[in-house]
Formats: sequence, structure tokens, C-alpha cells
Amino acid sequence: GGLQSQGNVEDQGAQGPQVIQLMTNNEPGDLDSATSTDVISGTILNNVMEGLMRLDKDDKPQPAIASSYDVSGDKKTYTFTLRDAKWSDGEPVKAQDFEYAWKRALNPKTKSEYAYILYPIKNAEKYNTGKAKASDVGVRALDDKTLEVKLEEPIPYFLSLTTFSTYLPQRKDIVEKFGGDYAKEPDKMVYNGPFVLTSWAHEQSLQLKKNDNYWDRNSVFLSDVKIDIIKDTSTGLNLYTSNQKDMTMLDKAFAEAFKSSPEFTTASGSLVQYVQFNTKNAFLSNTKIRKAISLAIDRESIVKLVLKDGSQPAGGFVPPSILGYNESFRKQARDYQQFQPAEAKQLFKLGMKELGIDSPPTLTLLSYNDERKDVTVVLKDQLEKTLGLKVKVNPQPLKQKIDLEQKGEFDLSFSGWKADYNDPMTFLDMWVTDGPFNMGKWSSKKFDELIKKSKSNPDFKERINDLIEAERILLEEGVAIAPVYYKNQAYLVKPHVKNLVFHSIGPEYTLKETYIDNKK
Amino acid sequence: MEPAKITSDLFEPLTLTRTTPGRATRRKRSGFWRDALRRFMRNKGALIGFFLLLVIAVMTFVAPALSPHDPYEQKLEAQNLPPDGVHYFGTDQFGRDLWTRTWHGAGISLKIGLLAALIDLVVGVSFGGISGYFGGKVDQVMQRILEVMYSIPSLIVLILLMMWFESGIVTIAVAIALTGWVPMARVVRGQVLQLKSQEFVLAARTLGAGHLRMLTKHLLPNAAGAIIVTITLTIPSAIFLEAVLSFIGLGMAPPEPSLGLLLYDSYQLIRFFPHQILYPCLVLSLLILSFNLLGDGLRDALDPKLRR
Amino acid sequence: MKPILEVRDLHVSFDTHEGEVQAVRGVSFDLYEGETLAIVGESGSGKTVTVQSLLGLIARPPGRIKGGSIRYRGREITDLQERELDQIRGAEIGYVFQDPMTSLNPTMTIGRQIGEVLVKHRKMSKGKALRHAVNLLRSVGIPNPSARIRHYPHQLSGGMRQRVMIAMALAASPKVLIADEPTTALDVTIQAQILDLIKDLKEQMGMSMILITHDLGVVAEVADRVIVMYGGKVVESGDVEDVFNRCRHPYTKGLLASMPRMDRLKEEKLEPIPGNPPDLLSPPKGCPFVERCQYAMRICNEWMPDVTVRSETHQLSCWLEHPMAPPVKEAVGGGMSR
Amino acid sequence: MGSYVARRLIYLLLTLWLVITCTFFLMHFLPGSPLSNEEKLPPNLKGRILEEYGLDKPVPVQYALYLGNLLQGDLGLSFSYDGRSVSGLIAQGFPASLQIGLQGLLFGGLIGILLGTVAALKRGTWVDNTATILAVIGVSVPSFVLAAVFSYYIGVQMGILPPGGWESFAHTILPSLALSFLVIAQVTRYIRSELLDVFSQDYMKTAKAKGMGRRVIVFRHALRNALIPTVTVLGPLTVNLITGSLVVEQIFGVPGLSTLFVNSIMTNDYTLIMGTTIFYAFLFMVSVFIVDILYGVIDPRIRVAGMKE
Amino acid sequence: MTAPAEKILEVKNLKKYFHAGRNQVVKAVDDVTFDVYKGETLGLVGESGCGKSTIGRTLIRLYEATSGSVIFKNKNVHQLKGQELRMFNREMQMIFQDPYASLNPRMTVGDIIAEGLDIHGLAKSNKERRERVVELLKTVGLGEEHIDRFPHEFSGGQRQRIGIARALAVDPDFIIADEPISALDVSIQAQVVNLMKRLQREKGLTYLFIAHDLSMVKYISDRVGVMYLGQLVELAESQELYEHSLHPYTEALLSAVPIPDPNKEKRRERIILKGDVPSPINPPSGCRFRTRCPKAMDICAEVVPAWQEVRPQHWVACHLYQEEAKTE
Ligand SMILES: Nc1ncnc2c1ncn2[C@@H]1O[C@H](COP(=O)(O)OP(=O)(O)OP(=O)(O)O)[C@@H](O)[C@H]1O
Ligand SMILES: Nc1ncnc2c1ncn2[C@@H]1O[C@H](COP(=O)(O)OP(=O)(O)OP(=O)(O)O)[C@@H](O)[C@H]1O
Ligand SMILES: [Mg+2]
Ligand SMILES: [Mg+2]
Repeated sequence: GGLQSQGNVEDQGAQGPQVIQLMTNNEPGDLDSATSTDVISGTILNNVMEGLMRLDKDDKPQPAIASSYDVSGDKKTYTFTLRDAKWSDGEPVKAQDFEYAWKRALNPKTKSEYAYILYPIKNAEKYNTGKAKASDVGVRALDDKTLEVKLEEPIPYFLSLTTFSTYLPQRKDIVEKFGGDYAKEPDKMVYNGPFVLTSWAHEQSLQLKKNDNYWDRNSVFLSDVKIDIIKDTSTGLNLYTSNQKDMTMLDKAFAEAFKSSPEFTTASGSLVQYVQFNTKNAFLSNTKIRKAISLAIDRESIVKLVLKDGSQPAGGFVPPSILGYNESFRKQARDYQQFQPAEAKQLFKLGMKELGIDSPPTLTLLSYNDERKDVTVVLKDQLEKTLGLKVKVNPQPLKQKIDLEQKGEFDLSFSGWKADYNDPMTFLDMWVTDGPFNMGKWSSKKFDELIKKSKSNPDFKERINDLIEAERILLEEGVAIAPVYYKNQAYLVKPHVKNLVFHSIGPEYTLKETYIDNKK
Repeated sequence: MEPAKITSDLFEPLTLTRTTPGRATRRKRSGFWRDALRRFMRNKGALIGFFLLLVIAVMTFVAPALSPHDPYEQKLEAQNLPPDGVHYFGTDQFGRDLWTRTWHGAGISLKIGLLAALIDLVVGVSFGGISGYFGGKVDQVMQRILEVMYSIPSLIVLILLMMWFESGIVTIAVAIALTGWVPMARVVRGQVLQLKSQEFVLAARTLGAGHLRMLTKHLLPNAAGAIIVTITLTIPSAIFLEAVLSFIGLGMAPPEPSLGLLLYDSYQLIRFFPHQILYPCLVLSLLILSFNLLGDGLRDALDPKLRR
Repeated sequence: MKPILEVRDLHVSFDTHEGEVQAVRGVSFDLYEGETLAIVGESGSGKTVTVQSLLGLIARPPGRIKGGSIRYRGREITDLQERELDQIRGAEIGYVFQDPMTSLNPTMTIGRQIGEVLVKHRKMSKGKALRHAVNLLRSVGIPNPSARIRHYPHQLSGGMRQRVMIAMALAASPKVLIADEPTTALDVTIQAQILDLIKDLKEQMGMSMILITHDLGVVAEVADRVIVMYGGKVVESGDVEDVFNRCRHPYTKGLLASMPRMDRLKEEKLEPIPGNPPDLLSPPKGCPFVERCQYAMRICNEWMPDVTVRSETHQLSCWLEHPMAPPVKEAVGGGMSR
Repeated sequence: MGSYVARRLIYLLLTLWLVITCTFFLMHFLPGSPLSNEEKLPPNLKGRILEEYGLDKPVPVQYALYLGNLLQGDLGLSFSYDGRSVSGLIAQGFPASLQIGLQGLLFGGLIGILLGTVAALKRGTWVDNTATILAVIGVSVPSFVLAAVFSYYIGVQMGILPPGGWESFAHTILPSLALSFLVIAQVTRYIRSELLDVFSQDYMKTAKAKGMGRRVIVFRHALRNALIPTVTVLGPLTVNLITGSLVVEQIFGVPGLSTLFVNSIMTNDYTLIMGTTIFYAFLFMVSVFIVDILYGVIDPRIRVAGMKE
Repeated sequence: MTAPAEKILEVKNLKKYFHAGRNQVVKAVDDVTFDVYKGETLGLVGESGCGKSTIGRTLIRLYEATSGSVIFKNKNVHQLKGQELRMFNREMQMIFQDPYASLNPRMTVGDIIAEGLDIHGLAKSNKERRERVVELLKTVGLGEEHIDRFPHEFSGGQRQRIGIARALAVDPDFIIADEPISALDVSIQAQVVNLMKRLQREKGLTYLFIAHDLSMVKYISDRVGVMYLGQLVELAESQELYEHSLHPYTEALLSAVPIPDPNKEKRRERIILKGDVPSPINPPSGCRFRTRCPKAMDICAEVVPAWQEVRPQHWVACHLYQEEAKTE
């Protein structure tokens, strides 16, 4: 691709046609914000809708439809004041639209898979599970422009939750008008974000146009956004290098070749990949063995030599993009597990002695059947080289992998976890005893107590310290899992694309202030 | 055309030794298979295919020994190397030696193909044979079964099998054969239907031959040509299917290489490391080419239509 | 009389995997205007190959004309290009094939198959050719011909198909008609119909005809002259009378003796010719019949006899005709079946 | 003719029913449920969703319900494509698959017939060998390699055609081309061997003896007779082509059926699996039917034997 | 000639219909009645497709009869089971038309001939088996050296001998020869016919000899039956039939056979039949020959002529002779 940067230096703003050509690797699953679950839909919704808050380029929530908010002293009541915003059909955006949307998502009849993201709201869970009435839910439009939200417990991350798709407003009249067809086609919904969806050729492409009714339309530069659905990343790259697209995701396979290109950029995915131990396995029930395995993983090499996409070695479980108390949780917690082959070997021997065996059994390592398989191939090699542990990789399609995990038919399982909201809790609470994703059946009383306490602790500082301790128990004491890396996503973005904001949590990117500068 | 000198002794009666009359006297003894072999040897394409196959088969054993490397050994610091004197085919993204991996993979692909063909042979031949031999209602029912088999998405069956059993040569071969025996059954049925009314089969019936004897002595041996040809075409399609399975992530479990897996691992890298795809693809294509040539050659050599 | 077709020392071979099959080894004959020449001989004796060579129909490879000359009205056919040959095929020389079941294109209506000859050689329009085809079909005795031209070959019976073949061969009014076993695939009663038809048409149109058969009965019925072939060579030729009643060659005699005859009493014994026809892959050096001949002499094994002209109309190749040969004892019953 | 079609229809329905039944039960052996995901779905909610789709009932009951709905023409809603109707999804994916499939078929068929004819005519010469090798290469290079090569070398390096995506006719060319290779290979081989067969038929000599020129003999007399077996293989092949080649569709980003199908299986999207299977089986059987009719068009012998009365 | 007394085979009202596609019935053999006497040769002639082979094959149970009975040695062939069936498979044998198709190309001549021995366990040891095979080879004029060869190494005449040896292996009494010589060279045909005649003399065999070559049938047969479109139209001793044929079809058939003698041939008067043989799928009503019969009458279209013995040992089905039969 040609990278010459010449042209008018004096004009630093948007130059030339403001059209951006993007790609995505899958069809958006569902654009009904109440039921939508996937990232691609979330990204589209993020650009055609707007909630109370919107994530800025540092993933901090900034006032959007809400112009301001108040928090009560017990941190359990939020009162939002809405600005004069309009829907794409000219109707004003009202507080009722939020109340309606949230209650609709919670309504058991809606069967929203993401309803639980609203559970911090008072009585939300009860209503969702049929134990309370809609009117009991702690969200209320005090008037057209004021929305009051009461929480079940004080939580530090509620504002960032309001940027999430499920927290978007919906228009009752429109939803009821289209019924089951709502949001299935571009003309069967209304928008209140920077763009409107004008066409949606399923499995093929989506087109967005600037929303002239958007309250902050003056900050929006792009007139058109075209998003093609291209499943194969190498084809994506082909389209990008033949200048047909302005941005592409980069597979690890290509990352290396473009690493030094100025078009190369990475975004944190708030995703951690880890090895889960099946503690029901006699061999793996030994903590020393588990630890030895964790210490035998050369995370640096995996990240540097296999992934190459800006992913980082994971010494902890909570990715660096997740906030702790006012700053990154990772900065506050320490790292627990690194590559220490000598110690690993020793621990391994000790563990075997404890178990009274001379040679380790062969372990199966359950894995994905996609490109993540490659990591397990290296993992296997590392474990074999360092510990002399025989490992058999068993790659399976996602559904089948989960099925096997749930049945406990694995020894080691290579898994990933992505943040639902910007708080360590989204990573840590899964490891409580009998947690649905605690497939290795690891259990620690101390850990369970810390998590339970943190869920309703209004002292956010203490809460973070508890969570740091919990992570320590998880990784250092209990070695329930061996984190491997924090996954980052590599992209190539043409130099003429400015202000394209990637997010580490929730939607993939925001196009609100993006512009094209002198495309050639 | 007269002899130089005609003498009267030339007109003495000739005592003919007519002990073995007919062609049999003059021609070297040659059975059907020997005949076929001769035709086969004269078929350039078939010979090329045969030798190509032989070379590949031998290479799968010999080639890994020609290199000091191990097909599984990872050297992350030596990844994606271009071919050179050390790594004849270069290395892959894990720094594994592609020469040994390619040949090892060719061996695995070949085994999958052969195993699938074997299963195909047993299932397809018996199914087709029975269907064609008994004909009538039996045939009708069995043909419907075939049709249904053909219409059930094989991917479901494949995934099921791969799920239930450990991914490996046998599982993949069984999975492929389970859905791949239909053409064989068709071919055999067609042949048997055709042979069934041949006079030598009728003759055996008038002698009171039983079903088993009919099938094993008369019908199937005479369908052997078609069966062999079908097999030579089943093997490549099994190898191919394995490659496609790799594409959807259902191939051999890592780190075992099959040709399909090697291709899948490298097709996206074609722009950066064309060698990674070039060599496995070359070997795969040659393998399939050789089977195809062999199959075509065998068809010519064994097809009774082309005899005489 | 002037011969319309002269064949001299024709050699045709096929290259096969087993080696060279010398199918025709020095055949010579003439065809005179207006006559019917029959070629008889058993299976594989080279009858078909001989006449197909006349029209350049031998596929090359594997076949090739190794030597000899074929002159049609003075023109050397072996020198002609395909394109020039196409002007003779169908137009000057019509050809009726052995098997009416397989010799018609199954995917074309018979009207079209006849019509295309007319379009090509008589430069008719398609419509006119079809109308003419109707007349042709009528003249070969196919009922309701205007409906039949739209039919496909499989809708016709064997006898009708053979009539269509004849109509097709005669479409462009050729000077010579070659009929290669036109009735072997047919029933006796239909055979009688067809032979009758051929005889009539030949007389009407004043053609010459070469008729191939191995049925001596058919020969006796339609031919003026006969050529007897054996092992790729002509062993005896002559007028029908000569060949049937005054035959000299042991093969011709054997052939006549081995055929039961309706007009004789059944007690007469059949005299089979022992042994099998020669293998043309490695044909015998001398007379091809030597292995099966009861009079075989040492010379027969080594040299092919020259042609002996017994009369204007009767020639044969046999060492027994040589003055030094011992006289033939006419064996009555037995002797032959060793 | 009427009763013939009716009988075919009954057979078709019977087979379809068998396919539906087998697939339905087989599919429920697939491990995992459509809802297993790496997301924190509360168990009670999961239960409710399963209930909504009737997945909490025993499989035979589900089967009966499914058949009942099917009889009313209802293929149900997809799980993985949140609540969109299966028939809608199929209708949406089919046109693209159909287009590249038919284009591939047409292109491959024409080239294949040409190559096969030339090879047969020049049997044993370098022309024949080249055509044969070309044809064999068509079947010996995996489609994803072909597709990758096309996309990169033709699409990116030469920049003649778009390397992927789905907008204009230009975008359909490379995928069609990638698909056509298999067709070319198969058609070439069949036409060649059939033509050789036909060339040795008696009626070829008849045509020659009539003085028909070489071109007439090949194109008017021979080709049509050689087409029958070719049509036989083309039938099922067409279905494979128009239901899409997974690989080609994925690599070129064609919004076709096959992605839908593979995804449905990978995600245990039961209704979608059933829907696509039924659609596939139906197409397959229809193609067999069409092939039978084509037989009749090409070969009048079969027309009479098969469909008279 | 006096009629041999003992009947070995009685065929009564035999019918064999084939289903050809939807609702079409091919009446290949339709109501045929005849007897075969021990030690005789019964010739069966008729045009292609008239049902000769079908009769042969139904007799030997290659086809199940649609109706009617086949009584062989006083037992109904189509009801045989178990041991009796095995015995029947030995007593009745068949020689096939095509010497190329009737021998399994994948078996040696020895195995082909011995197949009957193997199936019926007639040879106790390998040595005995080999001895039997050699003996059979010698019987048909071949030698021990042929035993391990494959069929394609033999000429047509030799192959037909192998076929005969195979049939003889199980010591049959009755042999159905379905056009055993039609595919052979003219000069070879006589070899096979002479062999068959010799074997009949030596072993007291009974033949049903099917052919369309009337001259050969006349030569080999004691009695001859003439078939037309699935039915027997005439049956008589061969001399009688050839000299005093009654049925118009027989007359036409005989007259159509060319005689290899130009003098006689030129003088001979032939009856040329019009038209083609109708299809057995829907044969003409009444007498099936009436559409081509030069002597057809009104009654022929309505009434099926009865199969009657109009003279001693001379059966015919024709309305011309219905009266004659009645008066006698
Ligand atoms: N294409 C061929 N390849 C090899 N040999 C051939 C070919 N065509 C004919 N022959 C051989 O040429 C010889 C003569 O064959 P031809 O067809 O002329 O015999 P024919 O006298 O017409 O016999 P028939 O009476 O069976 O028609 C045979 O031995 C035959 O095997
Ligand atoms: N298996 C079969 N199915 C359907 N029709 C058949 C079958 N066998 C024979 N026929 C039909 O029965 C009729 C009699 O056939 P058959 O073979 O007995 O005649 P044939 O007298 O032996 O003739 P040929 O002289 O040609 O051998 C024919 O019309 C034939 O098409
Ligand atoms: Mg011939
Ligand atoms: Mg017959």
C-alpha cells in the first residue's frame, strides 16, 4: 500500500469524501439492544445509538444522552439529567425510553440473554426471574428528562455499565409497532446515535449514514460508513492492501509482517486466555503439579513468537485494561506466574512424590478448533520440554468444547474470558465454588468469602484490596488456573483515517469523531 | 512368390502336429491379470502415476530420515524460514521443519486415504453387491437407503464421529468412509446388475451355485476392475476431504501433520511464505495426480470394454 | 467392360498392443459396372477391413493402409485428402453397415440423418432434403414415411432401420453400393425382404454393388461374382457358378461341405473343417489355410501360392494347382475330421 | 406423464421424510446445546430459552412438533441468528450461492466440453496430454489453495478483479472461477472418455461414410451422445455448487448458503440444520429429477422408455 | 420314424410374462405345450425375440414360470426344493449361445468345468477332481494342457466345447442348447454340432436345441417346433415339417432360407412376408401371425387357433386346419 504522506499541511481537518470502508468478520447477530449479545451488534449499536454515557478513547464513561448525573451518598441512587436529544425520526429522547428499554430487557418474556447485566439495579433480578413486578424495579423516569436509578448494592462500575448495549434506550411505540420484526431490518427501528443504519444486506454488508438528528452532529464528520462482512482474514487483508478497505483486523499470521508498519495498531480486548485445571483429576488435584505446569509456560515466547499481535503475557487473571480503584487493577495487583523452568521442574518432582508416582500420566488439553489451537500446540511443546509431561491436544468446536468442559471430560482446558463490564469482578466471580464456568471444580472458602463480601462493599478501596487478595488466592495459593496471555487485537488502519477509537471493553470501536484526511 | 527352385519333395504331404489347436499354441500363456498388466505397462500415464505414487510412498518412510529434524520439534526462534540446505522445505510458524512434516503428513494422508478406501471396499462392495445381486424389492429398499445416506449432511455425521472418538487417523478415515462409500456401492451395484444376466452367471445358476458362491466367485471378481478404479479415485477424495475437514478445524489433532492440515495452516500466509503452502500442495497434488493417473490407467487396463 | 473400382495388392494393418495385426494382406479385385460382387469368408478374414479401406474409413491410428492401390474410376483413392474423400463418400459410393441397431445415430431423427446427406452432396435446402427423404423412405418400402422421418432410430424395428440405412446410402444416388453383411442382424423373413429390396433397387438405379456376407446361401441368391477370403487373402474368386459348382480351393470346398443344406437329406454328414482360423498377429508364412488343409504339402507351409487363372472368370491360389502337385483324391465322407 | 411426475413426487416426499427423520435424530446426538457459550447465562434463563424453543421436551415430541410445523410450511426460527426465520435465512443465502454456482457450472461446463472434445480429437498427442493434466490439476489442488491463490495473485497482485466481497458482477468472477475448476476437470474427463467411446460407435462410421465433414461429425453426431454421462455427474455436482462451496464462500466473502450450513452445525442451531438439510436434500432430488428429464431431451431413447404414458 | 415312447419332459400351457416398466407386460411365452422324449433332439426355431430362449430358461428354472407346468421326470420343476432341486440341477443342464460371455473370464478352464463337481461335491479329492476334468476335456476334444488356461486364450469353437464340458460334468440327462452355434464361424459350427451328436449317441442325452438357423436345426433335430411371437405354431418330425409344412408362417420361413446353390437358388420361389414382427407387449388379437399372413381370414382376428395334432405327431395352431383336425 502507498503510504506517502503529502498534501495540504495547513488543512488539518476532514478532507475529501468522508466515506469509510470497513469490514467485519461476521453478521451482527441482533440489533435489538434488549436481546443483543454479540460484539459486532454491540459495535453497530454503539455507533447508531447512544445511551446515558458513552465510552471515550480511554474507555472512561462520558456523559452522552445524560448531560449530568448525581450519585447519592450510599452510592445506591443515581439521578441522570437528559439533554435535548432527538431520535432519527425527530422525536425527543425521553427518560421513559430508558425505563421502557431496561424493563423490557428484564421482562422474563423478552428472554434476554444479557438481562443479568441489569441485575445491579434494584429488584432487577427478582423481576427477571419472576419474583417481583416491573414496578418494583429500581428505574424510574421522574420526568421526560430525569431518570432515577436505584441499585441493589453499591458498585463502582455502574456508570460504565450504562454504556453497554442493554442499557440503551428504546422507543416503546416503535418496538410495539414492529413487534417480532423490531430491529430485524434498518427501517424497523429508530436511532439516536451519530449514525443511522440505512441498509443491511444480511451476511453481506451494512451501510451507515450520518444522523442529521443527532444532538452532537457537528462533531460527526463521516457521511457514510460501509461495512462488508468478510469472514476470511486473509481476504480481508487482500481487500485492505488493494486499497478497497480502510481498516482490517490482522490475524497473528500476518501481524509479524506488518508490525513495523505505521498502519499497525493494536487494541486491548479485555480478554484473558488461560489454562484451566480439572481438579477432579487425581494428578491435577495436587497444587504443586498445577503450579509446576503454570510455571512451565513460557508466556513471553508465546506472545512474541506465536501471537505477535500485541498480546501480553499474563501474570495475573484480570487484564490490564480493567480498572481497579481509580487506576488499572493490574497496576495495583502484582503478577503471580512467570516462566520459571527450574522451579517448575522441582515442584513437579515434589508433586509427583506427594502423589507417589514416578511418571506423569498423559493429559489431554482441550482446545478450540480455531487459530487459538496454535497456542496449545506450543503449550504442549513447552510442557513436554520443561516437565516431560505428555500432553495430547484435543481441539473441538466451541459448543462441543463447552459441552466437554461441563461434563468434566478434560484434564487441561485452554479457555478465554472476556470482560462484561469494566471491573475485576467480571473475571473473579466466576471462580467461586460451583460457579457455572468453574469447570475445573476448584474451590476455596476464603476466595468465596472475599467475592461475596466485595459484591456489596460500599468501600470501593477496600473492595479492590479484597479482590487483589482473591486473585492472589486464585493464582498463587490455589493455582486454579494458569493465565497465559491477555489477548490484544491487531489492526491495520489506513493513515488517512483519523480518530478511529478502539475500545477494550464492550463495542469494538466508535466512529463518532472519525474523519478521513485526504484519501488518495 | 515362388521359391527359387521348386522340387518335388516340396509337394509331399505335410504332417501337421495339431496337438494344441488354436491360438493357445502360439501365444504365450497369459491370464487376465497378466494381460491387464501388459496393457497397464504400455499406458504411459498409468506408469507415471504408479511410479509417482511409489516415490511418494517411499519418501514418506525415507524422507524424514534424510533430515536431522523431527516433525514435531518446535524452535520458535527459527520460524518461517525459507527453504535452505538445512530445512529443505523451510520451517513453519513454530519453527518446525517442513520437509519432515510434509512427508510425515503425506504418510498420514496416505494412511487416511488407504484406510478409508479399505472401509469403503468392505462396506460399499458388500452393500452394492447385495443390492444388485438380489435386485427387486431388496434393491429398491437398499437404493432408498443409499439416497437417504447421500442426502443427510455428511458434516453432521463427521462431527459426531469426531466427537465420539478421539481425533486420529482411524477416526477420520472411518468418518470419511462412512459417508464416502455411496459411490462405491453404486458402481458395484451397476456392475453386478450388468454381470448378473451374463451367461456365465446363468451357467453357474443352472449348476445350482449358492448366493455366496455367485457373489464371491462370479460377480465380484468380474467387477474387480471397476472396484479397483473406484478405489483409486476414493483414496484421493478421502485425502481431499481430510483437507477440507482441516479447513473447518476438524482435521487431525495437532501436532500431527496431515497434508490438509499443513495446507490449512499456511494458505493464509501465501503472500508472505509461499513456500509453506507450495511444497505440501505440490506433494498433495502429485499424490492425487498419481492416483488419478493410476485410476485412469487401470480403467483402460481392466475395462473389459476396451479389451480385444 | 471397364472396372469402376480396381483394387491392387491392398495391405492393411492395425497396430495394437500385442503387435501388428495384418488384417488384409495383398487383396486384389475389380468391380465392374452394374455387377454384384460378393465377398465371402469367415469372421475376421478381412472382408470389412477391405471394403472400409475403399472409403478411407479405417481409423488411423490404429489402422493404416500399408500398400497397394485403390482406383475409383481411375482416381487413386489412397492419395486423396479427407476433404476430397468426403466428396466421394456418400455421393459416389454408398455404404450400408452390418448392424442396423447400432449404425444409426440414436439422438437424431432419421429424417435428419437422411437429409444431411442430401444437404451435403446434393446441396438441397433442409426442407427440400426432408421432403426428398420421405420419397426415399417410401421407395425402400417404409409405410407412412412422412411420419417416420420425425422418428428416432429406436422407434423403428430392425428391418426398418436397415431400410433406413439403405435409403441413406442411396440418397445421393451413388454409383457403387457397398453392403457389409446387411442382413446378419436380421431375421430370415426380414432378411428375405431386404435382399429383395436391394436387388430391385440395384437394378432400378443401375449401380454396382459389393456385398459382404459369410452366408453362401445369400451369395447364391444375389451375386454375379464371388471372392472367397481367408486369413486376409483372396483364396478363390470367380463367377457364382464357378465357385459353387466347380470350386477348387480346399477352403471353399470345406466351407460348402460344412454347411447343412435345406435342400438335401439330413442323413448327409456334415464335414467340419478342423482347427481354427489363423491369427493375423503372426500370419503363417505360406498359405493361410495350411494348418487346416487336409491336402497340405510342405510347400504350402513356406510359400504363398500364386494366382492360378483357370478361366476368364475363375481364379484361385493353391499349390494343388501347380503341375507338380499330386492329384487330389476326392474324399467322400470322412478323412477330414482327424 | 402426469402419473410419472406424481410417482416421482411421492418418492421424493418419502425420501425427504426419511432424510428429515434421520437428520433430526442424529443432530440431537451432537454434543452441546445451542446455548452453550462463553457467556454468563443464568441457568434459569437458559431453561426458559430452551423451553421457548421447545428444547426441554423429549426428542420424539420435538420431532413430532417439528414435523407438524413443517407440514404447515414453517421451518422455525434460528437460534444463532437471533430469532430470524430459517426460511428467510435460506432465501437470503441462496441467491449468491446460486449465482456463483451457476456461473461456475456454465463456465466450467463450456471449457470442459471444449477441452474434452479437443483432447478426444487429438487423442494421444500433446494436446490430449495437456488437457488431461489440466483437468487433473483441477481435481488435485484443494479449493482453498486455489481460492487463496486467485484472491491474492489475481485480486491483489494483478489487481484485475476484486479479491473478495460481494457487490458487483466483478466480485462474482473469482469465486465462480475457483468453483469452475472442479467442473472443468470433471467435464473434461467425462467428455473425453465418452467421446472416445462414441467415436468407436458404428454410427460414427456411418456419418463418415456419408461424407459428412469432420466438424459435423464431432459436433452434430458425437457430442450429444457423449453428453449423457456428463449430465449424470453434473446433476449432483450442480447441487454441490449451488449450495455453495464452504471454502470458496468463506475466502471470498460470498454471502452464501454454505457458511450458513456449516455455522448451523457448528453452533448446534437445530432448526437451521434441519432447514438447510431439507433444502439441500430437496435440491438434490430435484436435480436428479431434472437430470432425468435432461436425459430425455438429450437421448430420445430414454425419453420414451422413461416417461411415456 | 416311430415316436420314442418315454416322455422325459412335459410342458403344459407354459406362460412367462415379463414386466417391462410401468404396467407393460411382455408376453414372451404365452401358452406353450409340448413334450420331449427321452433320447431325442427337439429343435426349436423362430425369429429373434419370439421367446425361444425364454422357454429354455424357464424350463431350467432360470426364470419362474408365470403359469403352466414343466414336468421333468414326473416332477414339477418349479416346485422342487432342497435335495430334489440339487438333483435337478444335475440332471438338466444348459449350453449357452455366446461362447465369449458364457465363461467366467476370471476362472481357469479347469475351475469352470469343475464348478459343477464342486457345487455338488462330486469329486472326493483334488486328484479325482482333476482326473474328471481332464476326462471331460478329452471328451470334448481338448487336452490336459488346457486345464490352467483362461477362457480368452481359446477360440470361439474351443470355448463352446468348454461350455459343453461344463454341462457334462454333472452327468445330465437333458441338455438345453440355446443357440450354441450362432456365434461361431461357419467353418467351426459343424465341429460343435458333430460333437453334440456324438455325445448324444454315447451318453444317451436328450437335447432341446434352440436355433434360428433352420438348416442346422433340420440337420440335428428329430422333431422341430416353430415359434412365432411367444407361441408354438407348428411341431412335427423334422422331415415331415420341412417337406409338408402346414402353417403359413413355417412355409414362409422355410422358403426364406437361402440355399447355397446358385442354380436352385435362382429358381426357388420365395414367400416374402410383409411387414415386421409385432411387439410381444401387445400382440395382435386372435392368431398372432395374422398381420403378416398371406392367407389370413376373418376368423383369424377373433379366435385364437387351437394347438392341435392335425396329423399323427404333427401339431399346428392355425385356423386353416381346424376343420381337418375335427374331421380326423
Ligand atoms: N481396430 C482394429 N484393431 C485391431 N484389429 C482389427 C481392427 N479392426 C479389425 N481388426 C482385425 O482385422 C481382421 C479383419 O477384420 P474384419 O472386420 O475385416 O473381418 P470380417 O471379415 O469383416 O469379419 P466379420 O465377418 O466378423 O465381420 C480381424 O482379425 C480383426 O481382428
Ligand atoms: N428379462 C426380461 N425382461 C423383459 N423382457 C424380456 C426379458 N427377457 C426376454 N424378454 C422379452 O421376451 C421376448 C422373448 O425373448 P427371448 O430372448 O426368449 O427371444 P428369443 O427367441 O430367444 O430371441 P433371440 O433369437 O434373439 O435369442 C422378447 O421380446 C424379449 O424382449
Ligand atoms: Mg465384418
Ligand atoms: Mg435367444
